[in-house]
Amino acid sequence: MVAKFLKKILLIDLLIGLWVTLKYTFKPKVTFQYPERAKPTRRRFRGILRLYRNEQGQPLCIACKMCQRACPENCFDIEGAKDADNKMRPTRFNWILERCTFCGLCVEACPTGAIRFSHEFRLSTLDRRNLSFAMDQMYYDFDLQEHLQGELVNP
Amino acid sequence: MPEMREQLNNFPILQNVFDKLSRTFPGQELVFSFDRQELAVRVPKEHLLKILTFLKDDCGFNTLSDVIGLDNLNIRKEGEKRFAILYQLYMFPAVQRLRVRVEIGENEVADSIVPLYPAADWAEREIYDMFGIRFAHHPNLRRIYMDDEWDGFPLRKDYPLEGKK
Amino acid sequence: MSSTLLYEFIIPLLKVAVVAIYPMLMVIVMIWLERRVVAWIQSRIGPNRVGFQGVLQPFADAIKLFFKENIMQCGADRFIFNVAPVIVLWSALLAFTFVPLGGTMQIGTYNLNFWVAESPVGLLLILGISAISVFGIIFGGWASNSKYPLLGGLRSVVQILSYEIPTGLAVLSVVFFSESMNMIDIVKKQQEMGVWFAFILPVSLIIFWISAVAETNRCPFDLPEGESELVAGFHTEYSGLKFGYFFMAEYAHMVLLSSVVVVLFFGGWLPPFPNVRFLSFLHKVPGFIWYFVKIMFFLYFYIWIRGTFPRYRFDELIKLAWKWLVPLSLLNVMLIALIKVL
Amino acid sequence: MAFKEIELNMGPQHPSTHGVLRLKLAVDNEVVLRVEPVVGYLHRGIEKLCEHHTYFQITPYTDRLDYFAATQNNLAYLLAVEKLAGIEVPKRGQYIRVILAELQRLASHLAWIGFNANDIGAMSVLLYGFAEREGILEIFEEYIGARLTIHSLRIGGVPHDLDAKIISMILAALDSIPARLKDIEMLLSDNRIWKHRTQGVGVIPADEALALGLTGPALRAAGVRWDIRKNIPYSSYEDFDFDVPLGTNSDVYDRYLVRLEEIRQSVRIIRQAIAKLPGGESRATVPKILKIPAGEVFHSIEAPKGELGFYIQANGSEKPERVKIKVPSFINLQSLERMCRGYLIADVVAILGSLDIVLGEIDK
Repeated sequence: MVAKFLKKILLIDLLIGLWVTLKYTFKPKVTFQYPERAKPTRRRFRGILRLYRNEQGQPLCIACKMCQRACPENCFDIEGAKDADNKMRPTRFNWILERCTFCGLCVEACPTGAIRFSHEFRLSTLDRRNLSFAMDQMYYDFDLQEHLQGELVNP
Repeated sequence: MPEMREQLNNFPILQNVFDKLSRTFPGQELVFSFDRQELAVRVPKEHLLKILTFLKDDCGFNTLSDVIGLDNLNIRKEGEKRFAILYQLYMFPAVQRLRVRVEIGENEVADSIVPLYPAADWAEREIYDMFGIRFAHHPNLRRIYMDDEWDGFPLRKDYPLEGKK
Repeated sequence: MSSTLLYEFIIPLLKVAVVAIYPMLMVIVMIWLERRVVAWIQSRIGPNRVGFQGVLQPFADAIKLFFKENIMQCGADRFIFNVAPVIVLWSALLAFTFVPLGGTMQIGTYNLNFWVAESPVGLLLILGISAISVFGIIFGGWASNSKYPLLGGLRSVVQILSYEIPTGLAVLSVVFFSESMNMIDIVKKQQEMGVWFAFILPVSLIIFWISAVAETNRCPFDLPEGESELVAGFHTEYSGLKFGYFFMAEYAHMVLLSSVVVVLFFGGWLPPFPNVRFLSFLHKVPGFIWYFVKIMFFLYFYIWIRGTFPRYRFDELIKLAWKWLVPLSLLNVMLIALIKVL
Repeated sequence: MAFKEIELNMGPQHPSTHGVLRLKLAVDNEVVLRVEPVVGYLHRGIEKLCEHHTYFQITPYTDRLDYFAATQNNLAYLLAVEKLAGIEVPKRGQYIRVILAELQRLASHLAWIGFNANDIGAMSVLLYGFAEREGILEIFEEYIGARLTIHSLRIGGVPHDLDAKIISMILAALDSIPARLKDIEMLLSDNRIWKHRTQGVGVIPADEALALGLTGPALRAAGVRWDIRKNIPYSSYEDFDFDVPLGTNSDVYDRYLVRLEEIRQSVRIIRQAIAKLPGGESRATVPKILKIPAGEVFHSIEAPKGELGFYIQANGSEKPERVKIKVPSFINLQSLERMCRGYLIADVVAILGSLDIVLGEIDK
């Protein structure tokens, strides 16, 4: 009982609190300077969706519209046709980034692995029209930052 | 109904509830169904409060998990009423569940069970807001999500997905 | 003629200028210190972009506040709304005239003493003037014509009044020993007695420090501007430079009360062990440096407390004042009186 | 002088209402007479959307309910769908689901400690809680690629298997939690100001809590031993032994202690699950087009905030006829009115924080 009274008088619990915060003052900091040092994205990071090509540079996409059916927000608008050596190729592949929730259902539905997540997460832009992509803008080698922030980067 | 008893054999408490209900309410047409280990009973609208009080006091269903509103416009059979309200009851500490179902017509008034289970207050307001089913002597029946002057009841089947233009 | 003109007119004018600018400088240092220290406590880096290690951050804030549009609530009482921040800041700055920033320094023939005014009741004047800021807070709260500031204003009135009494009693116990209310005599007395009052009167130091934290509405007593309850308390409706005034006034009050604690209990400009022979080389360091070091410790302690403790509830706050601090300080004064008599 | 009530609006944009909630307080000079929460600012109509999407497409929507515990919402929905469709999830899949769900509970409780302490004034605890939660979000980013609304479970099991790297990350995160909890406890648990602010505040007796339908830590703080992981075990929770922390006098302080203890129990569960991780498949084979014959099911789990239940009515097509979500924060917020009567404004903030409500969940 006396110990409790002494503890109350000598403000022990407050001092313990101060000791904890003093300890944290000298601990290494958790935050870091973002633009100079970005956090590395992990292997399965879900950045913006990109279309991929096989080794011969042929687009992997066969316009089967499985991704269009799987997408809950119907961001896709795909049209396909048989090309020269009668393989199905997409003639139109519109995709709206604005609606995409990065849920990954399209990536799972795609039979040929044509559409996959990239590691690009800097997707801000000044004009909403930049957020809907045509087919040629969907490929992974497309200069995304130029498209999204063109006038900012080099006016 | 006897084959219903066999189904409940390995659920003694539910079997006991089934017997009590059939004994005390012989006349009313209580339709039992037991599927996926969940006992559900369909109850006529007039006897709802009586049955629920009986379930709460005598059978020990002391908590109400949820009140669920349904609009069976597309899947109702001939002559059936349009709406249905389900009361998901829960027995603590015996850990048993029971679902009581009531059929409500187009513009009939259901009676509120807030005096019995205070937990139903907001749930009933939500059903009124989403389906338009009015509840008799509910403490303050107002819309809970939508704006008070909102016209139409969003969760009805005939309410378009993108909303009325 | 020119020497009297120099000594009687120009130097006091310079001193007044220095004492006017000194709180402003300290406010700037405080803004930077507060944001960095709380950040370090919370294991984050804190502002370090503007200028080297964020040193220009306070100026950035000041400029931002300057260009912010200051909105006035419709129906707000125009005159009182504008006067309130001025009262709060003015009361803090005026009280600095009686605070001795350092000892006397011998320059050529003239001994320059580091304070503006020396009055036999300096201590009383400081406490009185700094209490005027309560008016500013109530005016600010009342004139904003909205509920949250009103509640914030009411809370701060009760808080500051009920913590004025323990402050007064703690000061009284110090005056018993220093036999004078003159701030300079108090320090001289400590020099003469060779020991700081903090070691003689630890209880009144604790009481004074707790009331000092409560008087400046700092955590854990920051109910008048409790962010999570009253949005921002009495200065919710203020924006732009008027909010800047409140912001600066709070820091000026903190510096003021820290300097009072330093003068009363830790010997304003005395080196740590004034009469010990072999430590006399400490006298080489001018008084102002010692004063500044001690103040920085107390200002750091203010921020350290802010990063650690939760906020008191209103009735607990009042119970603490009336059930604990006032009786304790009364007992303390009686004890000190007994010791003095024997 | 005629007594005049002040009507104070706390919200919809207020620093401590955890999202878009408006509390209409009838106040008599700081003493709260009536509290009337107004909700609906974040209503996205998830139940209506569910009726127009297939069973696969609904899972990402459930992430957005309680966005601090996305995996738990997925788990509740998926267990209901699997019970309806009669899909049997392989043992390894169930264990991985338990690990992910308990990690999500840790993240949710650590975030909660930060918010509640920050509402009551202890700002630093917010940062310590979030720094600890960062380790768990890293695990989710490594496992599935996202941090908050992660969509980490699928019908029939889990999309990826746990490999050694993820398991080592999990064990590392679990090792650092007890030390951090000890710091937070040193800062808060026996701090007199924290005790003054939380003990005896927002008291609700056990029988009234049951009548109001309270669930989760708020109910367990009243001493009612109801944890669905123990009462109706799901997804092989019966294989793990953990105890259910109970409070005695059901105030804000007890809810704080119960959640602290729950964090320690979750750490225990995850360690056992990793130790006993069985081999085999982690996801059942599910047809691409899933049509569920007519029927209805109600299944609930123990989410961090309380009992989260899904009622699904199937009509034989690949889209559900009706999905009703029984949300714990909806019921907990409803009981705020009963808990706040007679307390001060500062207590309303503390009580609201102790109920750990999330507006995404309430407004659906």
